[in-house]
Amino acid sequence: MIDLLYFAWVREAVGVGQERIDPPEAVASVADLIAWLAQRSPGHAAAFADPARLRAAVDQRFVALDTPLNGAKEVALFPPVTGG
Amino acid sequence: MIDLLYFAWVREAVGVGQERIDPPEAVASVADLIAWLAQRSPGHAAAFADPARLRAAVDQRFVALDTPLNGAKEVALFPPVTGG
Amino acid sequence: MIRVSIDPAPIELAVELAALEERGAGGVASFTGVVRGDGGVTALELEHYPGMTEDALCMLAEQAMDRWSLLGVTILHRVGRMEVGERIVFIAAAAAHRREALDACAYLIDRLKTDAPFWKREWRGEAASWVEARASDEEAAGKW
Amino acid sequence: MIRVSIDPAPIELAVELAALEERGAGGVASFTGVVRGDGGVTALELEHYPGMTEDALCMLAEQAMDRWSLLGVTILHRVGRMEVGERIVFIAAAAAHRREALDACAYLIDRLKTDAPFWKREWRGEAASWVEARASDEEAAGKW
Repeated sequence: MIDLLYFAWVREAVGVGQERIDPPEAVASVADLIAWLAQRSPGHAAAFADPARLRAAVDQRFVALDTPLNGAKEVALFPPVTGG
Repeated sequence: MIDLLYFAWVREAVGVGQERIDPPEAVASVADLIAWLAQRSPGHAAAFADPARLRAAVDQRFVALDTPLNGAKEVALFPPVTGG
Repeated sequence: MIRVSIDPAPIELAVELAALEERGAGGVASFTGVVRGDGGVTALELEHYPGMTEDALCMLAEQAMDRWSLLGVTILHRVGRMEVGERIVFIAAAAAHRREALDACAYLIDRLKTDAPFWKREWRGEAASWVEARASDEEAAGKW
Repeated sequence: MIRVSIDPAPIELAVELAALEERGAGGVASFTGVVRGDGGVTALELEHYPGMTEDALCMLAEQAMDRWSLLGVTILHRVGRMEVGERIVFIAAAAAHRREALDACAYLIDRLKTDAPFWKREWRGEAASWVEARASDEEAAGKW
Protein backbone atom coordinates (compact mmCIF):
# COMPACT_ATOMS: atom_id res chain seq x y z
CA MET A 1 0.00 0.00 0.00
CA ILE A 2 1.20 3.48 -0.86
CA ASP A 3 -0.09 6.72 0.63
CA LEU A 4 -0.49 9.18 -2.20
CA LEU A 5 -0.50 12.92 -1.60
CA TYR A 6 -1.53 15.53 -4.16
CA PHE A 7 -0.87 19.28 -4.00
CA ALA A 8 -1.94 22.46 -5.79
CA TRP A 9 -3.73 21.91 -9.12
CA VAL A 10 -2.97 18.18 -9.04
CA ARG A 11 -5.01 17.92 -5.83
CA GLU A 12 -7.79 20.00 -7.38
CA ALA A 13 -7.92 17.91 -10.57
CA VAL A 14 -7.97 14.57 -8.74
CA GLY A 15 -10.54 15.94 -6.30
CA VAL A 16 -8.85 14.65 -3.13
CA GLY A 17 -5.59 15.53 -1.38
CA GLN A 18 -4.76 12.03 -0.27
CA GLU A 19 -5.58 8.41 -1.11
CA ARG A 20 -4.20 4.98 -0.25
CA ILE A 21 -3.65 2.63 -3.18
CA ASP A 22 -2.12 -0.76 -3.94
CA PRO A 23 -0.69 -0.61 -7.46
CA PRO A 24 0.04 -3.81 -9.45
CA GLU A 25 3.58 -5.23 -9.52
CA ALA A 26 4.23 -3.79 -12.98
CA VAL A 27 4.14 -0.27 -11.52
CA ALA A 28 7.83 -0.06 -10.69
CA SER A 29 8.74 3.63 -10.91
CA VAL A 30 7.16 7.01 -10.15
CA ALA A 31 6.58 7.44 -13.90
CA ASP A 32 4.78 4.06 -14.02
CA LEU A 33 2.65 5.16 -11.10
CA ILE A 34 1.68 8.39 -12.86
CA ALA A 35 0.68 6.48 -16.02
CA TRP A 36 -1.32 3.98 -13.99
CA LEU A 37 -3.06 6.67 -11.91
CA ALA A 38 -4.12 8.48 -15.11
CA GLN A 39 -6.52 5.59 -15.80
CA ARG A 40 -8.37 5.74 -12.49
CA SER A 41 -10.88 8.52 -13.20
CA PRO A 42 -11.44 11.53 -15.48
CA GLY A 43 -10.03 13.69 -12.67
CA HIS A 44 -6.91 11.54 -12.42
CA ALA A 45 -6.60 11.60 -16.20
CA ALA A 46 -6.64 15.41 -16.18
CA ALA A 47 -4.07 15.58 -13.40
CA PHE A 48 -1.65 12.99 -14.78
CA ALA A 49 -1.98 13.40 -18.57
CA ASP A 50 1.31 15.30 -18.93
CA PRO A 51 4.14 14.00 -16.70
CA ALA A 52 6.39 16.86 -17.88
CA ARG A 53 4.28 19.20 -15.75
CA LEU A 54 4.67 17.04 -12.64
CA ARG A 55 7.22 16.69 -9.87
CA ALA A 56 7.38 14.03 -7.18
CA ALA A 57 8.60 13.26 -3.71
CA VAL A 58 9.09 9.73 -2.38
CA ASP A 59 9.00 9.41 1.39
CA GLN A 60 9.34 13.19 1.60
CA ARG A 61 12.40 13.57 -0.65
CA PHE A 62 12.25 15.19 -4.08
CA VAL A 63 13.01 12.58 -6.76
CA ALA A 64 13.19 12.32 -10.54
CA LEU A 65 10.21 10.62 -12.17
CA ASP A 66 12.24 7.58 -13.23
CA THR A 67 13.00 6.75 -9.59
CA PRO A 68 12.01 3.17 -8.62
CA LEU A 69 9.25 2.89 -6.05
CA ASN A 70 10.74 -0.08 -4.25
CA GLY A 71 9.14 -0.07 -0.84
CA ALA A 72 7.95 3.57 -0.92
CA LYS A 73 5.39 4.30 1.78
CA GLU A 74 4.44 7.83 0.76
CA VAL A 75 4.50 9.31 -2.73
CA ALA A 76 3.54 12.92 -3.39
CA LEU A 77 2.73 14.28 -6.85
CA PHE A 78 2.53 17.99 -7.55
CA PRO A 79 3.49 20.81 -9.93
CA PRO A 80 6.93 22.50 -9.66
CA VAL A 81 7.17 24.34 -6.33
CA THR A 82 6.54 28.09 -6.12
CA GLY A 83 7.24 29.13 -2.55
CA GLY A 84 9.08 32.14 -1.17
CA MET B 1 42.11 81.15 4.09
CA ILE B 2 41.40 77.45 4.36
CA ASP B 3 39.27 75.77 7.01
CA LEU B 4 41.10 72.66 8.14
CA LEU B 5 39.26 69.79 9.77
CA TYR B 6 40.93 66.86 11.54
CA PHE B 7 39.34 63.57 12.51
CA ALA B 8 40.11 60.51 14.64
CA TRP B 9 43.77 60.19 15.73
CA VAL B 10 44.79 63.11 13.50
CA ARG B 11 42.49 65.34 15.55
CA GLU B 12 43.87 63.91 18.79
CA ALA B 13 47.50 64.38 17.73
CA VAL B 14 47.01 67.97 16.57
CA GLY B 15 44.96 68.72 19.65
CA VAL B 16 42.13 70.55 17.89
CA GLY B 17 39.43 69.42 15.47
CA GLN B 18 39.43 72.54 13.37
CA GLU B 19 41.65 75.52 12.54
CA ARG B 20 41.70 78.27 9.94
CA ILE B 21 45.02 78.84 8.20
CA ASP B 22 46.50 80.86 5.34
CA PRO B 23 49.28 78.77 3.78
CA PRO B 24 52.00 80.37 1.61
CA GLU B 25 51.65 80.33 -2.21
CA ALA B 26 54.12 77.45 -2.51
CA VAL B 27 51.61 75.13 -0.84
CA ALA B 28 49.86 74.04 -4.02
CA SER B 29 48.56 70.52 -3.32
CA VAL B 30 47.11 68.56 -0.43
CA ALA B 31 50.50 66.83 -0.07
CA ASP B 32 52.23 70.23 0.13
CA LEU B 33 49.74 71.27 2.80
CA ILE B 34 50.48 68.15 4.86
CA ALA B 35 54.24 68.78 4.68
CA TRP B 36 53.76 72.41 5.64
CA LEU B 37 51.40 71.62 8.52
CA ALA B 38 53.92 69.13 9.95
CA GLN B 39 56.15 72.08 10.87
CA ARG B 40 53.57 74.00 12.91
CA SER B 41 53.87 72.21 16.27
CA PRO B 42 55.02 68.93 17.81
CA GLY B 43 51.36 67.78 17.69
CA HIS B 44 51.13 68.63 13.99
CA ALA B 45 54.45 66.89 13.40
CA ALA B 46 53.13 63.70 15.02
CA ALA B 47 49.90 63.84 13.01
CA PHE B 48 51.45 64.61 9.63
CA ALA B 49 54.80 62.79 9.76
CA ASP B 50 53.65 59.91 7.52
CA PRO B 51 51.40 60.97 4.62
CA ALA B 52 50.89 57.30 3.65
CA ARG B 53 48.71 56.95 6.75
CA LEU B 54 46.54 59.93 5.76
CA ARG B 55 43.53 60.51 3.57
CA ALA B 56 41.95 63.81 2.56
CA ALA B 57 38.76 65.49 1.47
CA VAL B 58 38.67 68.85 -0.33
CA ASP B 59 35.39 70.70 -0.03
CA GLN B 60 33.81 67.50 1.28
CA ARG B 61 34.95 65.20 -1.54
CA PHE B 62 37.52 62.45 -1.06
CA VAL B 63 40.65 63.27 -3.08
CA ALA B 64 44.12 61.83 -3.72
CA LEU B 65 46.92 63.61 -1.86
CA ASP B 66 48.42 65.02 -5.08
CA THR B 67 45.21 66.99 -5.77
CA PRO B 68 45.82 70.74 -6.28
CA LEU B 69 44.29 72.99 -3.65
CA ASN B 70 43.29 75.73 -6.08
CA GLY B 71 40.62 77.68 -4.31
CA ALA B 72 39.73 75.03 -1.73
CA LYS B 73 37.69 76.41 1.16
CA GLU B 74 37.64 73.34 3.37
CA VAL B 75 40.27 70.62 3.63
CA ALA B 76 39.86 67.65 5.93
CA LEU B 77 42.73 65.34 6.91
CA PHE B 78 42.14 61.99 8.57
CA PRO B 79 43.06 58.30 8.66
CA PRO B 80 41.38 55.82 6.28
CA VAL B 81 37.69 55.56 7.13
CA THR B 82 36.36 52.70 9.26
CA GLY B 83 32.58 53.06 9.40
CA GLY B 84 29.84 50.49 9.09
CA MET C 1 21.07 28.11 16.21
CA ILE C 2 18.48 27.23 13.57
CA ARG C 3 14.90 28.44 13.75
CA VAL C 4 12.40 27.23 11.15
CA SER C 5 8.69 27.89 11.24
CA ILE C 6 5.76 27.37 8.89
CA ASP C 7 2.81 29.22 10.27
CA PRO C 8 -0.43 30.89 9.17
CA ALA C 9 0.24 33.70 11.69
CA PRO C 10 1.87 36.99 10.60
CA ILE C 11 5.67 37.27 10.75
CA GLU C 12 7.05 39.62 13.42
CA LEU C 13 10.34 41.04 12.18
CA ALA C 14 11.54 42.93 15.24
CA VAL C 15 11.42 39.90 17.53
CA GLU C 16 13.12 37.65 15.00
CA LEU C 17 15.93 40.08 14.20
CA ALA C 18 16.56 40.85 17.87
CA ALA C 19 16.87 37.13 18.61
CA LEU C 20 19.59 36.79 15.96
CA GLU C 21 21.42 39.91 17.11
CA GLU C 22 21.59 38.38 20.59
CA ARG C 23 23.71 35.55 19.19
CA GLY C 24 26.70 37.90 19.45
CA ALA C 25 26.85 38.43 15.71
CA GLY C 26 28.59 41.39 14.12
CA GLY C 27 26.10 41.36 11.29
CA VAL C 28 22.60 40.16 10.53
CA ALA C 29 21.35 40.00 6.94
CA SER C 30 17.68 39.49 6.20
CA PHE C 31 15.27 39.16 3.32
CA THR C 32 11.52 39.65 3.59
CA GLY C 33 9.15 38.68 0.80
CA VAL C 34 5.94 40.70 0.62
CA VAL C 35 2.70 40.07 -1.36
CA ARG C 36 2.65 42.45 -4.35
CA GLY C 37 -0.56 43.78 -5.87
CA ASP C 38 0.73 43.61 -9.47
CA GLY C 39 -1.63 42.63 -12.26
CA GLY C 40 -4.76 42.93 -10.15
CA VAL C 41 -3.65 40.42 -7.50
CA THR C 42 -5.71 40.93 -4.32
CA ALA C 43 -4.37 38.05 -2.23
CA LEU C 44 -2.06 35.05 -2.25
CA GLU C 45 -2.73 31.60 -0.89
CA LEU C 46 0.13 29.33 0.11
CA GLU C 47 -0.20 25.57 0.28
CA HIS C 48 2.57 23.29 1.53
CA TYR C 49 3.47 19.67 2.24
CA PRO C 50 3.27 19.33 6.03
CA GLY C 51 6.14 17.31 7.45
CA MET C 52 8.31 17.55 4.37
CA THR C 53 8.38 21.35 4.36
CA GLU C 54 9.83 21.56 7.85
CA ASP C 55 12.52 19.00 6.94
CA ALA C 56 13.35 20.78 3.69
CA LEU C 57 13.79 24.13 5.44
CA CYS C 58 15.86 22.64 8.27
CA MET C 59 18.08 20.93 5.72
CA LEU C 60 18.55 24.23 3.87
CA ALA C 61 19.46 25.98 7.12
CA GLU C 62 21.96 23.22 7.96
CA GLN C 63 23.53 23.46 4.51
CA ALA C 64 24.03 27.20 5.05
CA MET C 65 25.52 26.62 8.53
CA ASP C 66 27.95 24.06 7.01
CA ARG C 67 28.95 26.34 4.16
CA TRP C 68 29.45 29.62 6.02
CA SER C 69 30.56 30.47 9.50
CA LEU C 70 27.17 31.46 10.93
CA LEU C 71 25.89 32.08 14.43
CA GLY C 72 22.25 31.65 13.52
CA VAL C 73 19.76 31.11 10.71
CA THR C 74 16.03 31.84 10.75
CA ILE C 75 13.58 30.76 8.04
CA LEU C 76 9.91 31.63 8.47
CA HIS C 77 7.25 30.96 5.84
CA ARG C 78 3.61 31.77 6.08
CA VAL C 79 0.90 29.48 4.74
CA GLY C 80 -2.77 30.08 4.05
CA ARG C 81 -4.24 33.30 2.71
CA MET C 82 -2.33 36.61 2.71
CA GLU C 83 -3.46 40.04 1.54
CA VAL C 84 -1.35 42.45 -0.53
CA GLY C 85 1.35 44.03 1.63
CA GLU C 86 1.60 41.10 4.04
CA ARG C 87 4.85 39.19 4.57
CA ILE C 88 5.12 35.74 2.96
CA VAL C 89 8.65 34.73 3.87
CA PHE C 90 11.44 35.91 6.13
CA ILE C 91 15.05 34.73 5.94
CA ALA C 92 17.84 35.92 8.19
CA ALA C 93 21.43 34.90 8.88
CA ALA C 94 23.75 36.11 11.64
CA ALA C 95 27.55 35.97 11.42
CA ALA C 96 30.63 37.60 12.87
CA HIS C 97 31.32 39.24 9.48
CA ARG C 98 29.00 40.77 6.94
CA ARG C 99 30.01 38.70 3.89
CA GLU C 100 28.93 35.40 5.46
CA ALA C 101 25.61 36.83 6.62
CA LEU C 102 24.82 38.44 3.23
CA ASP C 103 25.83 35.40 1.17
CA ALA C 104 23.96 32.95 3.38
CA CYS C 105 20.82 35.08 3.24
CA ALA C 106 20.89 35.23 -0.58
CA TYR C 107 21.61 31.49 -0.77
CA LEU C 108 18.72 30.61 1.52
CA ILE C 109 16.07 32.57 -0.37
CA ASP C 110 17.34 31.35 -3.76
CA ARG C 111 17.31 27.73 -2.65
CA LEU C 112 14.02 27.96 -0.78
CA LYS C 113 12.34 28.91 -4.07
CA THR C 114 13.24 25.54 -5.63
CA ASP C 115 13.89 23.19 -2.69
CA ALA C 116 10.87 23.60 -0.43
CA PRO C 117 7.41 22.19 -1.18
CA PHE C 118 5.23 25.30 -1.29
CA TRP C 119 2.66 26.22 -3.93
CA LYS C 120 1.31 29.66 -4.48
CA ARG C 121 -2.13 30.62 -5.76
CA GLU C 122 -2.95 34.16 -6.79
CA TRP C 123 -6.40 35.58 -6.13
CA ARG C 124 -7.86 38.37 -8.23
CA GLY C 125 -11.16 39.07 -6.51
CA GLU C 126 -13.05 35.76 -6.76
CA ALA C 127 -10.78 34.22 -9.42
CA ALA C 128 -7.80 32.07 -8.44
CA SER C 129 -4.88 30.76 -10.49
CA TRP C 130 -1.83 28.68 -9.56
CA VAL C 131 1.46 30.46 -10.07
CA GLU C 132 3.78 28.84 -12.63
CA ALA C 133 7.34 28.05 -11.59
CA ARG C 134 9.91 30.33 -13.22
CA ALA C 135 13.03 29.19 -15.06
CA SER C 136 14.88 32.17 -13.53
CA ASP C 137 14.38 30.66 -10.07
CA GLU C 138 15.95 27.39 -11.22
CA GLU C 139 18.90 29.33 -12.58
CA ALA C 140 19.35 31.37 -9.42
CA ALA C 141 19.28 28.23 -7.26
CA GLY C 142 21.68 26.44 -9.61
CA LYS C 143 24.35 29.11 -9.27
CA TRP C 144 25.15 28.19 -5.66
CA MET D 1 12.55 57.01 -1.82
CA ILE D 2 15.87 57.54 -0.09
CA ARG D 3 16.19 57.82 3.67
CA VAL D 4 19.57 58.63 5.19
CA SER D 5 20.18 59.39 8.84
CA ILE D 6 23.22 59.86 11.06
CA ASP D 7 22.07 59.88 14.62
CA PRO D 8 23.29 59.13 18.14
CA ALA D 9 19.88 57.57 18.94
CA PRO D 10 19.33 53.80 18.71
CA ILE D 11 18.17 52.32 15.39
CA GLU D 12 14.58 50.98 15.36
CA LEU D 13 14.41 48.13 12.86
CA ALA D 14 10.69 47.39 12.84
CA VAL D 15 9.67 50.93 11.90
CA GLU D 16 12.33 51.20 9.19
CA LEU D 17 11.51 47.87 7.59
CA ALA D 18 7.76 48.50 7.66
CA ALA D 19 8.28 51.85 5.91
CA LEU D 20 10.13 50.10 3.06
CA GLU D 21 7.56 47.32 2.81
CA GLU D 22 4.89 49.97 2.34
CA ARG D 23 6.61 51.04 -0.89
CA GLY D 24 4.80 48.16 -2.61
CA ALA D 25 7.97 46.10 -2.85
CA GLY D 26 7.98 42.35 -3.36
CA GLY D 27 11.18 42.07 -1.36
CA VAL D 28 13.15 43.97 1.25
CA ALA D 29 16.76 43.04 1.99
CA SER D 30 18.52 44.42 5.03
CA PHE D 31 21.85 44.34 6.80
CA THR D 32 22.35 45.32 10.43
CA GLY D 33 25.81 45.79 11.91
CA VAL D 34 26.08 45.12 15.64
CA VAL D 35 28.87 45.93 18.13
CA ARG D 36 30.76 42.71 18.88
CA GLY D 37 32.46 42.04 22.21
CA ASP D 38 35.47 40.25 20.65
CA GLY D 39 38.93 40.72 22.13
CA GLY D 40 37.68 42.42 25.27
CA VAL D 41 35.88 45.26 23.49
CA THR D 42 33.35 46.85 25.83
CA ALA D 43 32.11 49.70 23.63
CA LEU D 44 32.59 51.42 20.28
CA GLU D 45 32.72 55.12 19.59
CA LEU D 46 31.90 56.47 16.15
CA GLU D 47 33.13 59.82 14.92
CA HIS D 48 32.09 61.31 11.58
CA TYR D 49 32.48 64.34 9.33
CA PRO D 50 29.20 66.27 9.72
CA GLY D 51 27.91 67.56 6.41
CA MET D 52 30.07 65.34 4.26
CA THR D 53 28.75 62.11 5.79
CA GLU D 54 25.14 62.90 4.87
CA ASP D 55 26.19 63.75 1.30
CA ALA D 56 28.31 60.62 0.98
CA LEU D 57 25.46 58.38 2.14
CA CYS D 58 22.89 60.11 -0.09
CA MET D 59 25.25 59.72 -3.04
CA LEU D 60 25.66 56.02 -2.27
CA ALA D 61 21.89 55.58 -2.08
CA GLU D 62 21.46 57.40 -5.41
CA GLN D 63 24.11 55.22 -7.04
CA ALA D 64 22.21 52.13 -5.90
CA MET D 65 18.90 53.55 -7.17
CA ASP D 66 20.54 54.23 -10.56
CA ARG D 67 22.08 50.80 -10.81
CA TRP D 68 19.15 48.64 -9.74
CA SER D 69 15.42 48.98 -10.06
CA LEU D 70 14.64 49.89 -6.46
CA LEU D 71 11.58 51.27 -4.71
CA GLY D 72 13.46 52.51 -1.67
CA VAL D 73 16.81 52.65 0.09
CA THR D 74 17.44 53.33 3.77
CA ILE D 75 20.87 53.97 5.30
CA LEU D 76 21.10 54.66 9.02
CA HIS D 77 24.37 55.04 10.90
CA ARG D 78 24.78 55.71 14.56
CA VAL D 79 27.46 57.99 15.93
CA GLY D 80 28.79 58.46 19.45
CA ARG D 81 29.25 55.70 21.99
CA MET D 82 27.63 52.26 21.63
CA GLU D 83 27.80 49.29 23.95
CA VAL D 84 28.32 45.67 22.87
CA GLY D 85 25.14 44.30 21.25
CA GLU D 86 23.92 47.70 20.05
CA ARG D 87 23.29 48.40 16.38
CA ILE D 88 25.86 50.55 14.55
CA VAL D 89 24.51 50.57 11.03
CA PHE D 90 21.35 49.55 9.19
CA ILE D 91 21.04 49.24 5.42
CA ALA D 92 17.89 48.22 3.58
CA ALA D 93 16.74 48.12 -0.02
CA ALA D 94 13.24 47.44 -1.37
CA ALA D 95 12.54 46.17 -4.89
CA ALA D 96 9.91 44.33 -6.88
CA HIS D 97 12.23 41.31 -7.13
CA ARG D 98 14.59 39.78 -4.62
CA ARG D 99 17.80 39.90 -6.66
CA GLU D 100 17.80 43.71 -6.91
CA ALA D 101 17.08 44.12 -3.21
CA LEU D 102 19.77 41.62 -2.15
CA ASP D 103 22.45 42.98 -4.51
CA ALA D 104 21.75 46.61 -3.63
CA CYS D 105 21.94 45.85 0.09
CA ALA D 106 25.32 44.10 -0.27
CA TYR D 107 26.61 46.93 -2.48
CA LEU D 108 25.55 49.61 -0.01
CA ILE D 109 27.25 48.08 3.01
CA ASP D 110 30.42 47.26 1.05
CA ARG D 111 30.66 50.79 -0.30
CA LEU D 112 29.71 52.50 2.94
CA LYS D 113 32.79 50.90 4.54
CA THR D 114 35.14 52.78 2.19
CA ASP D 115 33.11 55.76 0.91
CA ALA D 116 31.67 57.39 4.02
CA PRO D 117 33.71 59.45 6.50
CA PHE D 118 33.27 57.53 9.76
CA TRP D 119 35.99 56.53 12.20
CA LYS D 120 35.64 53.86 14.81
CA ARG D 121 37.32 53.71 18.19
CA GLU D 122 37.24 50.58 20.32
CA TRP D 123 37.02 50.86 24.08
CA ARG D 124 38.33 48.13 26.37
CA GLY D 125 37.33 49.38 29.79
CA GLU D 126 39.17 52.70 30.12
CA ALA D 127 41.54 52.13 27.18
CA ALA D 128 40.65 53.32 23.68
CA SER D 129 42.24 52.57 20.31
CA TRP D 130 41.36 53.67 16.79
CA VAL D 131 40.37 50.82 14.48
CA GLU D 132 42.67 50.33 11.49
CA ALA D 133 41.10 50.20 8.03
CA ARG D 134 41.15 46.72 6.49
CA ALA D 135 42.45 45.85 3.03
CA SER D 136 39.59 43.35 2.72
CA ASP D 137 37.09 46.23 2.87
CA GLU D 138 38.88 47.97 -0.01
CA GLU D 139 38.71 44.76 -2.01
CA ALA D 140 35.02 44.19 -1.28
CA ALA D 141 34.17 47.77 -2.33
CA GLY D 142 36.30 47.48 -5.45
CA LYS D 143 34.40 44.45 -6.72
CA TRP D 144 31.27 46.47 -7.50
